Amino acid sequence: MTSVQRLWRRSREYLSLKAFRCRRCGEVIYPPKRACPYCGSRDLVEITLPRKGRIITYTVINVPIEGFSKPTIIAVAELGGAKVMAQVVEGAEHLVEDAEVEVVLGKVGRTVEGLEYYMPAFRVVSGKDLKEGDTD
Amino acid sequence: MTSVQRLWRRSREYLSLKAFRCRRCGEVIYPPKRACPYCGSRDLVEITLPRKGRIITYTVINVPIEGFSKPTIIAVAELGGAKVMAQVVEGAEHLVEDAEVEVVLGKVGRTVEGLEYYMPAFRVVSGKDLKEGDTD
Amino acid sequence: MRVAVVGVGMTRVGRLVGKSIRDLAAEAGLKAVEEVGWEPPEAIVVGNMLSSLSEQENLGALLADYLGYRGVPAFKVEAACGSGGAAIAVGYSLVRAGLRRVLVIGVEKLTEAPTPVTTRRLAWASDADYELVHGPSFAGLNALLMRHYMSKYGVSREEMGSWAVLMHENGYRNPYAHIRKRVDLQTVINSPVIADPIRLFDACPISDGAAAVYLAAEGEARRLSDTPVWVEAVANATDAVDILSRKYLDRLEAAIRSAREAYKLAGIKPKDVDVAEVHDAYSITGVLGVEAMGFAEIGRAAKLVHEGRFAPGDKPTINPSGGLKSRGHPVGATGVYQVAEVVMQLRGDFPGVRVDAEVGAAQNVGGVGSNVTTTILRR
Amino acid sequence: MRVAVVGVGMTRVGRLVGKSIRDLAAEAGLKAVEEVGWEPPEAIVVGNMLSSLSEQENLGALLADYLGYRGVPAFKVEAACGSGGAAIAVGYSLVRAGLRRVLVIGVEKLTEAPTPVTTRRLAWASDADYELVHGPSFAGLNALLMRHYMSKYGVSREEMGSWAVLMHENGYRNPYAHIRKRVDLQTVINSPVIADPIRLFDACPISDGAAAVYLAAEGEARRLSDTPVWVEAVANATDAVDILSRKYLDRLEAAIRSAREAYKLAGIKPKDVDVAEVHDAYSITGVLGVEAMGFAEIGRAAKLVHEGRFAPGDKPTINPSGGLKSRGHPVGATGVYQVAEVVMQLRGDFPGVRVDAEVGAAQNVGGVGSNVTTTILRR
Ligand SMILES: [Zn+2]
Ligand SMILES: [Zn+2]
Repeated sequence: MTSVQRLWRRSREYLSLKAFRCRRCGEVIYPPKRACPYCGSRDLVEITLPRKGRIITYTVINVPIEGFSKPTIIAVAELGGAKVMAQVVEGAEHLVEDAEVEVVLGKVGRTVEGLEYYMPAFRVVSGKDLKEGDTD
Repeated sequence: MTSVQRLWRRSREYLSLKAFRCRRCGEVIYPPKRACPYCGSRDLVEITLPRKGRIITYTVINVPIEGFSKPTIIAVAELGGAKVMAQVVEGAEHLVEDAEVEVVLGKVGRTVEGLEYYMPAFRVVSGKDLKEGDTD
Repeated sequence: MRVAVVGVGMTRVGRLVGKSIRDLAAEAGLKAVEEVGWEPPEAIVVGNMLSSLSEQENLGALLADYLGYRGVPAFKVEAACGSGGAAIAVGYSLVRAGLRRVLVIGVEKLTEAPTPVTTRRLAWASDADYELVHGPSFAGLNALLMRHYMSKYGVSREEMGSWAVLMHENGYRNPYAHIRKRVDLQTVINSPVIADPIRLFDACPISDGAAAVYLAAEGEARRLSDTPVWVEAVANATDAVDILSRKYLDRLEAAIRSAREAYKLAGIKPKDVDVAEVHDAYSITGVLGVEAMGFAEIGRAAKLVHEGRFAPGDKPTINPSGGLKSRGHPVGATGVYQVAEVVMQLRGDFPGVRVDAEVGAAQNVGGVGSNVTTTILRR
Repeated sequence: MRVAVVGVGMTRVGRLVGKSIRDLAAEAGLKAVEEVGWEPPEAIVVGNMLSSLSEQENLGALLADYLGYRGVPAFKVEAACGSGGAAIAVGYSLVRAGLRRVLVIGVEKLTEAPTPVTTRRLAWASDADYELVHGPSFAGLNALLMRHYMSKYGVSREEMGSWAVLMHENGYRNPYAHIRKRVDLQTVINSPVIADPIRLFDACPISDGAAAVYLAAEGEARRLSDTPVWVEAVANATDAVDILSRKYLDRLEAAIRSAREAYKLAGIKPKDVDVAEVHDAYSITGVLGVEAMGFAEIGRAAKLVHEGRFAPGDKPTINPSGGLKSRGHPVGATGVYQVAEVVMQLRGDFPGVRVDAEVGAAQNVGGVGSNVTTTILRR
């Protein structure tokens, strides 16, 4: 199970959606790596991903793994050139490919110690039966 | 942690102290193997080890692993030509190399489900400050 | 230095409650050694991912001793669900480096723990820091690819469902298979949703099992066997463990790279393959696997299966074993099952659907396509 | 085909809370690649036992990609505490089988879980069905050997305690060491009892760390390095995982067998070794390790250490790194640390106690002597 230590270690980068940009080829690198997987350069600069983007793909998991509940809704969204995975914690009823999402903080699972923990998660703001601007 | 399934699977052989004897070289093979580690023969016959023997070596563990309590007293005893490992659950105050032991059933640890489980264990019947026949 | 497979062994795949990890490995391993007249191996390589479920690491030494080969070099190789293929790659290299006889055993005991524990551990094949922490099951990760693929290439539910129908049709005849029953398309596409769009019949079962292949250097191979099967190539390749940093979500780059390298080493083309075992942990994995092997263009494999391609009689025949879907998926053993099955096809003694084959291929995929080994075999 | 070490790297060993398993591996691995002018490896072999503590299997693909070598063949090799040595054995075979450049990374992150969890997992190196089920910690298993050895050979508490004193004297000067402090004999023999007769100072700490060695084929080695260190032999051997079915509890047969084979392959004798890193997970392991290497007769090693042998200036000098006792024991990384340390001794750039050496040896022990790799290196 996820340890508090693991969450703590990466908390800053999780919360700030840390990524890299390759200075040679310009690609966005997420999750962070020690070199650009696309051109091999080690000349990378840290960037912060935008908090809005669009769903590329998603799944509704009915057989959750230990530490998570049913259903676990997972999406991959494109945020400023990066593909980011997170749970969908709001607006799941509007979830569809290409839906617009924003990153919020969501209670996603439990640690090995049994504590609930928060992670960046998605809120669907424009999608199935929703026009942009419908919420808030 | 030890699963109930694992204990169940080997329960008969644990309880009966199952071992093998090599038909070619005569050695006792314990724990059971698919071939004789001493001469390579696969011609083995199942035997039951005697329930009395002598301590070869032992340890008193003050930093127990998950599922066990402090102290965990572990001994290796020679039983009919085999070296057998088990907890010392009675007479530990008389424990010494070459002490005589007999195999009893002892509550030794907890399974992954949190259940206490029983295993063959040692009772010291002759050892430090004990003459043979002192007990029972 | 040519290398051959001179012996194989396997257990039935299934929920084998009465058998421990060492029992399974011994049954498969000793069968392979028996096939070479009990000639002892010089080293043992064990493919395994989750012996942690049995609280047993150090499987190399454990099995060497348990099988009767105390002392020989032995260790475990792990590459998630691709552990078996990676173990074969290592065993093959040991022979190429000078050993004469190497036993490769793939073994997995998955049913030792409750399902949510096992499924979490299977997800250890994903990126713990950037994927697992959010909670996707391994099925969920593959579901992400499946939705994207179906949407991008306009593949229907029926087309994807045909994969399972073909697998069960083949696996029904395999005495080693985990799930030996035929299913029809309606059953597949109406089965319960595990991780949308993956349904129960899109997914392999959780299996126990072990398989073994005995590898030998050329001279030794001719001495030990009248029917050596030659290993023409073993090519391992990797990709990002996370699916996020990959350029494409509609293909498995490591599988493509591994297949290309294997074909190059073997000096053959996809059209030369008579029989192939591909890694269909899910329908989508099978489909992407077939495309990576060059048997179909990207976006076409499910449609071709739906049209009746790759069934017994076609070239290549794919997964006569029933694949992971029907034979089952004892994770670290699967790659070794596949090679053993192809070897039996080439020798002509596979006890299920039989393919008259000269050239065979096995593709073992770890993670969501992050560690792939392709093996080419020739009669 | 000669094989050389052309680059090494390592992290400080310790309780490295801020660093994940991939951070550690990258720090060590990239340092080794930097030493060869950033020439990319053709394959990556990872030695690791308990990445399960980080919920991360599939380390081969993960690290290949994370370090910047997406696509190259990569997998994990496991042999309990001997995983690092086994990984080197596999890497060496890959080069002997035809690859030109192979990066071997040993990595372990043990401090991710509470101590009773970690100690239980370390005991996965023992026999789960016939040992672990009764509850011995790994220290407890070694304590069984220690009591027997001391009793059989009349070795005193002071003699056994001298091991730790020597190790800390050496490790004190090693900037990579986990525990950099000198200790006196009284401190050792009065330290708290962990598993009688093993006391705190008889035992290695629970450590995180990573080390790497970059292996190259001969031609490549001369191109990539002005100071290649030649791998004269790598010999792996196994024993029963359980200590029960062994003939003797006063020696490590696999270590003896592995050392003999290594000496034979290298064409040398124990007396030719100038510097050795032996595997002292506990004082008793160190003592049995020294005897297995042929540096002392059985029953004599602790007495010799007590008399002042094996210290800097003696031949062989043993564990100038401080050994597992002081440098620390990041389990699956330890075998790679040892080889990297011996390489630095032979190159003359080890930053701690330095030995003027021509021939070096590294001995990595998995389990209670069940999986042992001995490596011989020459300047
Ligand atoms: Zn770039
Ligand atoms: Zn015998």
